[in-house]
Amino acid sequence: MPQEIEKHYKEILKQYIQDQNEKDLYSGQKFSRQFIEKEISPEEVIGIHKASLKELFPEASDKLWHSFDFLIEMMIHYGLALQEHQSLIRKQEEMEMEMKIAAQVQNTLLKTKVPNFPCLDIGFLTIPAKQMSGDYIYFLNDDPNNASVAVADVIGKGIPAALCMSMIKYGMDSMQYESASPGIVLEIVNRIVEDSIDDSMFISMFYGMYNAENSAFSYASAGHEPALLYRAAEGEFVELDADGLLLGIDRAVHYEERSVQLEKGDFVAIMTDGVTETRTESGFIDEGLIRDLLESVKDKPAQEMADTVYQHLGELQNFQLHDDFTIVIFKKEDK
Amino acid sequence: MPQEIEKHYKEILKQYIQDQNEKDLYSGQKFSRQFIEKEISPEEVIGIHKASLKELFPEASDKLWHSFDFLIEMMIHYGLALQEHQSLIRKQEEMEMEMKIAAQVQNTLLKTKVPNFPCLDIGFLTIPAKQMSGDYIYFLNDDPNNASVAVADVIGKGIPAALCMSMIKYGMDSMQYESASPGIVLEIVNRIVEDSIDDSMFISMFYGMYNAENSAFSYASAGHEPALLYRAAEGEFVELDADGLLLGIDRAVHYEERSVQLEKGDFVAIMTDGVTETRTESGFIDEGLIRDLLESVKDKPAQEMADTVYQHLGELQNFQLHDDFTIVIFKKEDK
Amino acid sequence: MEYRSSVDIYTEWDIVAARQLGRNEAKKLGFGTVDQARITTAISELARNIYLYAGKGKIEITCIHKDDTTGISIIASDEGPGIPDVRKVMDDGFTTSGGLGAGMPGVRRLMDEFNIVTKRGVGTTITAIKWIR
Amino acid sequence: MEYRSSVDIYTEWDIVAARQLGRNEAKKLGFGTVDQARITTAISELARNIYLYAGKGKIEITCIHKDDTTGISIIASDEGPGIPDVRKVMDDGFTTSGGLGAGMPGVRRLMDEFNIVTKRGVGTTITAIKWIR
Ligand SMILES: [Mn+2]
Ligand SMILES: [Mn+2]
Ligand SMILES: [Mn+2]
Ligand SMILES: [Mn+2]
Repeated sequence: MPQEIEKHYKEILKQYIQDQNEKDLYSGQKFSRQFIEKEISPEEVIGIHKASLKELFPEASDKLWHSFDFLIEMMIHYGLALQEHQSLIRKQEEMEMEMKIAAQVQNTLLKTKVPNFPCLDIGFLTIPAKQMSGDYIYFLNDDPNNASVAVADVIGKGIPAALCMSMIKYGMDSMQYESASPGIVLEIVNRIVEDSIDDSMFISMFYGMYNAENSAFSYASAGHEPALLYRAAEGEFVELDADGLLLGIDRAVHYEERSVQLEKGDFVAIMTDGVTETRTESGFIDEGLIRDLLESVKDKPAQEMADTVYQHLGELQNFQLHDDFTIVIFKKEDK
Repeated sequence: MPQEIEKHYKEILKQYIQDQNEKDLYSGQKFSRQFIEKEISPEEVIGIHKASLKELFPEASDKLWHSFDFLIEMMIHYGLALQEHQSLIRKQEEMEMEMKIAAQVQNTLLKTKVPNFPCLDIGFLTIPAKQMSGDYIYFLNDDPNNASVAVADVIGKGIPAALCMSMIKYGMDSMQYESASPGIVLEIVNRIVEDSIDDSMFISMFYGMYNAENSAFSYASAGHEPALLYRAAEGEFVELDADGLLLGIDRAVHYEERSVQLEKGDFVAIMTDGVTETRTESGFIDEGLIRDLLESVKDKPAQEMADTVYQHLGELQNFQLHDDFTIVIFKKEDK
Repeated sequence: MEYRSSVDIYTEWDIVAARQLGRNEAKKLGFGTVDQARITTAISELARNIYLYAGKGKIEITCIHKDDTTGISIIASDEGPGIPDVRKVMDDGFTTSGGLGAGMPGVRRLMDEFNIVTKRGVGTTITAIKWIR
Repeated sequence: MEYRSSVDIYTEWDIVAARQLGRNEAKKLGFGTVDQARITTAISELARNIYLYAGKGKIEITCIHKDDTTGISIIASDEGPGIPDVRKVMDDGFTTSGGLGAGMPGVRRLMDEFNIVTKRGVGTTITAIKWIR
């Protein structure tokens, strides 16, 4: 085969030398792409070029051929860089494939079951910025009267964050039958995190628990974004925040617990900073935008509310998210 | 600057054409490396070469110069591939950095404490083939008389495997105070795995437990490589294997449990297939090789034994592992 | 002085015609041999793209000026299906971008400025500029 | 017929001597110009490695035979500090391996066979072979 290539090369070259036709350059360049695909290195091209010229200019001086030997020598490292490139592309493609599988594994590992309550409409959505998510939603339905949700955000994205998430999941799993209150849950998770991960990783978490008997929504926060409570009667938003450090900083943190009463039509929106700190080309979005968006769809089902927020904020940034985007909505319905 | 490069190039080339000295080729090649670093593309090199020759051979025919135009055209795609390479290297380095952090997170998440027994010498070693490991060693010392170890291998490597490992870890953690026997441990872990991961992921696991009171080593295996028991008195190896499916296939698997008595100088080597199926350029290694290696260092401390096996098998494959490489040695010592 | 001329792309031979036009203009403007070859290759890739994915379109070559420098501008336009995912097409080193160093990332590298406007079902216009150094 | 000769590497000029020796042998054995340049580059990289990291060492060039084919074998040995992490040195595309296409991955690519034995505090021996096609 190399011989055939050499022959073909010589023909095009000869043609071109004769009449300098653009067509020959086009054919030559198309041919050169095949060279690259066949992993023929640039020094080999120079070698072929030299051999072709030797036939075309038999009378040329030895000095000219020496100059080609020099050029071949100059091309060797270019050839090596190219081979390295080909190996790197393979590596990169493998890596992409691996990330795809990892994202699937993450999805299966972290799957959570949404509580089904007649008086509570739940909507949620979590979109990773890269392949792997560092945001996490965990639903707990440990007691027939309690619907709980943990929304967590690992500071950092990608694979390292995803690994941390699996730890949170197993921490939460271990509390499945304990009916613990929000402050206690965060204290336990904080200890697990503090024990298992190194000091450079922090996690913010909001934990909310709705009790169907008394319609109370109690919550605690580990340095997480405040949630938004919408008061249907007043048509106003209230921020839900509570004192508490990020998870994984200090083993002995106490988490404040608060509680609000939900009335018909009220809803709580728990988000991560990927939502509230949406960045567009002209900077961060206005704080009021999310409230306006939520209010404009307050009479729709909770899932549609969450979808609308993503649809609008996603569009603002051409759907090229800078951070994982997570939103959970608990909306009190008619009994 | 390009002008200076051109001048320098012409000088070396002229020198070489005059006396074909190896020294000039060496200088030229060193120079060409700078070219690549400065992102000078191969077509530019041909351009410089042509310009230099024009000065050195002013009398040459136009046809020769046309041939160089053709060569430049042939080199353009090589130049593009090279630029692409430079951008890909940058991307790759970012990815590597992320993987490095992820590997650290994994290490911290999966850390395990080696039991310290006066009558048992423990050596172990686990080397990932890629940055993230899909092999896992977990030591348990739940009872002052029991030193246990789980050696697991996720089928698959890299990030997806690493995510699964964190699940194993939390499964094992939950058994920390239960003093369960090997068969029971595998049954519990099997159920956790079956619940949490999708059907395309399987895990092999060997679980061994040494009891210091009666010197019994009991074990069970979930489709894992047989361990090797060395009988010091006979100077012979025995394979330790037990019936049991891979983890994550069937929720109801029963794991057979077996037991052997360890005498002074006996040792058990638990490995993953990354060790036993070491691939060299000429195929898989001979089965006897690992036994010979282990026997040759049987009187050394357990850690040195493990290190020796890695040193030898690593060398055979130029330390480019095809699979994660894990070995644990339990060696009975004088009381 | 503004100069403009164009080649319609229907067949593979039109690619050669567009190359020839571009090379002539680049030469006239005073680009060196290597840059001539680069500009021609960029035209070649753009024309090939039209030929392969839009079926037909046009390559326009314009001589342009900014401050004291002169440049050549290539506009490749078609009324084809549009590019569904521009990010993918501009991504390096994957088969989607045409393989090793070719395709749109290649054009961007060969030229100094690069801009792409595409709309589904309406078509694509790519503008690429190279300045004389 | 076995042929063997060697060059001690102390100074940068010894790198040139090793190259010269390798090129002569490769030429004698009938390697083409491009392969001569590749073999010489491999020797250059190996000798440079000795010069830079071990301080001193040796390059041996041997003519070898297997079945009906003839080849050239390069053995680079030193009593330097050894390579702490061979995997890193053999890894592609990173500064540790000498940057773009150079270093040990380069040598492996330039030759047909490649083997490295290194021990901390004892030294390193690298063997690289190329066969005539
Ligand atoms: Mn995050
Ligand atoms: Mn975030
Ligand atoms: Mn594995
Ligand atoms: Mn394995």
